[in-house]
Amino acid sequence: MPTTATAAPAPDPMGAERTLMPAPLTPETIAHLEERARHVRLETIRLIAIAKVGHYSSTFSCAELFATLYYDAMRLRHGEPRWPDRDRFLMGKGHAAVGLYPLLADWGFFPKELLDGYTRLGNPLGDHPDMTKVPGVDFSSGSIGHALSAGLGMVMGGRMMNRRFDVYVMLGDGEMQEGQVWEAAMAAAHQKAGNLIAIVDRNGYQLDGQVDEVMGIEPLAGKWRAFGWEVHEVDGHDVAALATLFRRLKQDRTREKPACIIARTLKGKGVGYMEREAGWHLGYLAPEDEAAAIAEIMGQPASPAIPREAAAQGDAR
Amino acid sequence: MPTTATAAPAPDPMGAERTLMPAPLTPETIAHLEERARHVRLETIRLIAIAKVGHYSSTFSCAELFATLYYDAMRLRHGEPRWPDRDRFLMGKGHAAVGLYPLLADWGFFPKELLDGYTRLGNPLGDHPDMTKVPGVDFSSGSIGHALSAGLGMVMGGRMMNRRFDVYVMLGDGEMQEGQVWEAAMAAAHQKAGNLIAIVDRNGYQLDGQVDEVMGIEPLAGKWRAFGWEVHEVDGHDVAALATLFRRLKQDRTREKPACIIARTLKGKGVGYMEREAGWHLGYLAPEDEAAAIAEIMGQPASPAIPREAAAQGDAR
Amino acid sequence: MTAPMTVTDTPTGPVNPGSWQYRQLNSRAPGLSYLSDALSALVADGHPVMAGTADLQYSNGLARFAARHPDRFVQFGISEQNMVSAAAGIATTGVMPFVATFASFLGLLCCEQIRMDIAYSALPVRLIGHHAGIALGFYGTSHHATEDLAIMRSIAGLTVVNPADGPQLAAAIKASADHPEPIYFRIGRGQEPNVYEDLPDFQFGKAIEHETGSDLTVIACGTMVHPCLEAVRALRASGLSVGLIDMHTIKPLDRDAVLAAAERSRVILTVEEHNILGGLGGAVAEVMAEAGTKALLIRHGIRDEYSLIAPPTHLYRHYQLDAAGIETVVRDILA
Amino acid sequence: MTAPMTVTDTPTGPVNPGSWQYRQLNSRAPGLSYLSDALSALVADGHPVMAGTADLQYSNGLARFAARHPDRFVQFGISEQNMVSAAAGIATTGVMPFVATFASFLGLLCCEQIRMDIAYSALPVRLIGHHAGIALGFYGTSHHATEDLAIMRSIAGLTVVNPADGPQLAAAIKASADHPEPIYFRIGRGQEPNVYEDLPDFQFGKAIEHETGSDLTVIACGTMVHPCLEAVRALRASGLSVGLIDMHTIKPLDRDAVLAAAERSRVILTVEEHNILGGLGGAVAEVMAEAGTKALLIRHGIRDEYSLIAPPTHLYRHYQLDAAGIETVVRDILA
Ligand SMILES: Cc1ncc(C[n+]2csc(CCOP(=O)(O)OP(=O)(O)O)c2C)c(N)n1
Ligand SMILES: Cc1ncc(C[n+]2csc(CCOP(=O)(O)OP(=O)(O)O)c2C)c(N)n1
Ligand SMILES: [Mg+2]
Ligand SMILES: [Mg+2]
Repeated sequence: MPTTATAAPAPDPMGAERTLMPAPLTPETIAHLEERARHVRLETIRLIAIAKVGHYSSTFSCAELFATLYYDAMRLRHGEPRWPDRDRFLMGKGHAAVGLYPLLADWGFFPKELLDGYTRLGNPLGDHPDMTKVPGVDFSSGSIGHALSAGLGMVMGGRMMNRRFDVYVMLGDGEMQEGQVWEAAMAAAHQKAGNLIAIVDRNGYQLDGQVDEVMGIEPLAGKWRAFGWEVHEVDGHDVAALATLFRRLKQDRTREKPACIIARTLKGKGVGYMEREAGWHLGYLAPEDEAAAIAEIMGQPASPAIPREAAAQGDAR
Repeated sequence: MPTTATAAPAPDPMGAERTLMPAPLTPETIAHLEERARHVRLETIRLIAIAKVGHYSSTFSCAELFATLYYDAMRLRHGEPRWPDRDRFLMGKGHAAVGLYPLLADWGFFPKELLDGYTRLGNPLGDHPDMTKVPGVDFSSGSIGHALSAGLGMVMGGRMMNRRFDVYVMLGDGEMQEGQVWEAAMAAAHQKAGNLIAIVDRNGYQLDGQVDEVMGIEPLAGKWRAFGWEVHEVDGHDVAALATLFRRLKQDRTREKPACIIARTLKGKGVGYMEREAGWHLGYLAPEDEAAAIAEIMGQPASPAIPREAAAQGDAR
Repeated sequence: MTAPMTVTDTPTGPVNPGSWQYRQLNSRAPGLSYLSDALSALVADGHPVMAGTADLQYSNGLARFAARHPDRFVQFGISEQNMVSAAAGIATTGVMPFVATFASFLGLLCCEQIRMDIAYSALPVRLIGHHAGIALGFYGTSHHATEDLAIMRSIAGLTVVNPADGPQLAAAIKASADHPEPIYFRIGRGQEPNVYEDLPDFQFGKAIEHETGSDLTVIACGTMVHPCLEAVRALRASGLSVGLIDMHTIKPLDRDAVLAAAERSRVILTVEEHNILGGLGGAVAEVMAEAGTKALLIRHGIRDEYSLIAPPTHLYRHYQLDAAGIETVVRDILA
Repeated sequence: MTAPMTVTDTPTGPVNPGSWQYRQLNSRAPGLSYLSDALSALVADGHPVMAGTADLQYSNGLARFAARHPDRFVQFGISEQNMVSAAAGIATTGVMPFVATFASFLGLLCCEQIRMDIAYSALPVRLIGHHAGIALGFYGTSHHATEDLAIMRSIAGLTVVNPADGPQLAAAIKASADHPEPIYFRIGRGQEPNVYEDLPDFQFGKAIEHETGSDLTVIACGTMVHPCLEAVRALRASGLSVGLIDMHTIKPLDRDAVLAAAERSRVILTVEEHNILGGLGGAVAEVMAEAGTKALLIRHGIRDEYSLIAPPTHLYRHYQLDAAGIETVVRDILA
């Protein structure tokens, strides 16, 4: 399995799963997680440049979540995407999968070269994650609202098979409008699915605009509590806070209630205008704008791009 | 339109709609509503005897709700089932329609003779209410979970047509498990559907047993509140309490929040063993047992029925 | 709070044997036992079976399985879509889930979850849509399913089976242990007379030929096989050369059986408790039109309309879906 | 709380004209305007129109209608089933609701609500399933709809229309003002080249014959009409006698058009951006098999499988659903 070099140290080189007794959260770990979140953003930009259209801002809002889950919280084995005792990860907001693929490649679940063919005919990596095509994807998505049910099913199946793993399900805040989410929430509490962890990427926006305007979902914590969940609210861009919370939840083996993490995030986090313009849910950056966005993510002062002729019409169609 | 005599005085003989300024809730009104609730139960028994199978207990739990809505709360016009400004009534728990039909007949929406052919080939009256077949049925149901959405749609359509009517939607407590109910609940609060009134028949049982065991729904009031509704809890068999609450809600024209009434009821109310046996969601009473049930509903001491040969096999198949 | 304090399962009320309540359904619909018993047999054979329903354990008889294997039974309450997606999640852990509810709610309400989470994801979930067709009589359209075959058939990667009776269902479930694809089983209400003896041969996609004939071949599925068998016997007794095929697997369809019958008979008559559009009749039409067979197709079933309500046997009579009706239909065709 | 304080619609970021974001979709997919403009025309004619969508107002272009008629527009958020049932409720008050979302979510996720609340209830709701077929390319199966025609066709009382382009959609919407039945409109992604000039004649259930031919007649619908037209022109130019029918109404199907074509041509080739099971091909098969036509049917489309992912034009090429591919398919048949 080719392992093209990346800036990040390869995870768990011995192929061992993560220990349940976490190491202290050192400044190095924090820096590493932050670097991995940047990696998610940069790869997102790189891959969308291939697709010529994509969900930058939805992925940017959960970059720290991806990083913390895949490089700190989850129990995984390098190169073993089907290890039966692995923790599971599902995405209700499957349209952010472009940020997940680089991490799965990093874990040795598939060759990194596949990333270069993102969305091209014959390549397994599409806008939404596909478990039948992509090793490491625990469940397919794209139709918003199914993931929490599927995650609950994994908990129940695991129970019958006498396996103990945690199931993380990342949901969009717009996704809270799908009724099936509440069916699953009710059922998970009823089933005492203590190892089910829902994470709501509370970035405030959905496709048509601000969530509160499109279809208000507040009080969100109140809803989850009324559906029998333990609720945690956290800054979704603070990797230290996230890692601490995930570690705490993982160590608590007595919990009977499923846990919901409401992660307050910025949609488009990292690229100023994406944070401020509602339309960036879907879009495309021509090369010059892409370069400026990369610079901004890398922490360089954003120099305004100079107007230029339109880039050649993309090949997204 | 034939108007066969019933024990009850015909509603609004002048054909006028109900006034918005309610008369005081007199002992006569209360007695009338109680009598109408008994009428619902007796007619339910009579009609199910024709069908040879039916939902006795689901109907008994909401007999007082039916009576109070149709003989006190709702603004209707005798003989005019399609009057555009009428209040609307929808049933998520459509399987209790057998108790509604006699009231619709009473309002002159269709000839009472139709009741005698309940569920027979060619007759419009089935186990679930059907708006395409039965005048006075405002919306068809049978698939649990749609009614609140449809009721919300009526509010929105009424708004566009500049009509002001109230929309009452009666839901089962098992129905709370359907996700679409929560989609509609969220949307109704978002749309400030103040003239939408949901009534949950909190009888504690669904098909497979106790709601709390099948799939717990508590804290129910907390859920509705977290979804942006005003919540009222009431004894669903106390017609005075019900009528007072409905009148109060109707007079409050400033309310922006939709209102949810959690009506605490007994499934099977009125027939002792139905109140105590979970299996009575669906069933059939042979004539002797039927007579005993009627006696019990009429307040006569329930004399234990004498074991007898099986009644002729019903014609429900 | 007026909620009852003690509620019992033991009948305390009616004593007249003509009276009954829901929990006694199993004894009133003997066909209901086959599902639970077939699943128990799989468990006995060491298969990682799990069963679930959405507040209908007495209607589908899974109460029987639940009583035997409480640890393998999941009650989902009235949330069918959650059940179907959760079944997919369950299947990813190596368990083989069987989930059952009324065909109208399974095949229609959960159509998208079935496509995405089960068929597309190629997970070995078994879906049991019971009381299909117009079996729920006066419960009305919400409880009828005369579209589910067409819908399930349009979904790639799904095997669609419509057993004729309990024994065939049991045989199909047994065979499903080695079947790699997800399966939609469409069954009746457990009151159908049996066509087969216990555990008949069953092969997915292989139709069963009961009779051959040159005038007309009936191709039937599910609950219609029994009345068709009766009708065909009567027709043959009166000298007509009428064949009968039990097309229990709607997808993949047994093309060879269709083509052989179309070679042999002047007329193919499909009979299904389903809309004549898109279901068995539609599937047979596709094979015949593409093969350019000489035989003529006639589709019998629900004629793209919503059924009246009435007790089911009355409806079968009304829609000529009982033995007498089917016999008349054939005689009219051959007249 | 890190939520942004001010968010704007006005682009402040990229200045390169090659960059774009979602709200600019309308200008990038000119076909998107037809829907909104046709609805506005109905409003102008005094019809009680209301439009709604489920968090996709830019994808279907209804943002344009919403801007013009904010009081007639409802945003349902991501709750498609609530939208469909609510549309039924809206229709009971005398309003004519048009609700739009991706065809995969409308035709599949809301299948049961459509049957019960709309088709069975016979309410004049208009359902707009957009980006049907494989038009959403690399968004994958969840966003593809290659089953919706089969599903909607199985539902009694529903008219199913698959316009070829924006002008025909507009004409169909105009005609729908007097159409008593609920309608499912299946449309593309707004980037299809136009087949028709503005507001062509439109009659529900009346196919449009573009060309007649004795060797083969193509019967196409929706997005496939344009590439079929190109292919047929090329085939005719090379001397083959090939006809073309735009079967815009899948239900009720224009039987006469099918039978006339089957009388005239040796082969009928159906072309659809849909599973070849149960959709246009299935509907045509039913007519041909029951009529016992001499012509042979061949169905072209998605062959009962899940599409690969790729940009849509790449997929059309791959599945021979572009003009060149269709031309090849016909030549291979006639070779
Ligand atoms: C069932 C369903 N309906 C509609 C869509 C189309 N869609 C894709 S992303 C999106 C908005 C999602 O918003 P949110 O859940 O807040 O996710 P975010 O991208 O903001 O994290 C919508 C409506 C879908 N994928 N699935
Ligand atoms: C969508 C759907 N699923 C299942 C059913 C079958 N069903 C009919 S009644 C019932 C139980 C209803 O319980 P509840 O809502 O508590 O109503 P109650 O009769 O107790 O008032 C069920 C599951 C249905 N009608 N609709
Ligand atoms: Mg969001
Ligand atoms: Mg109840």
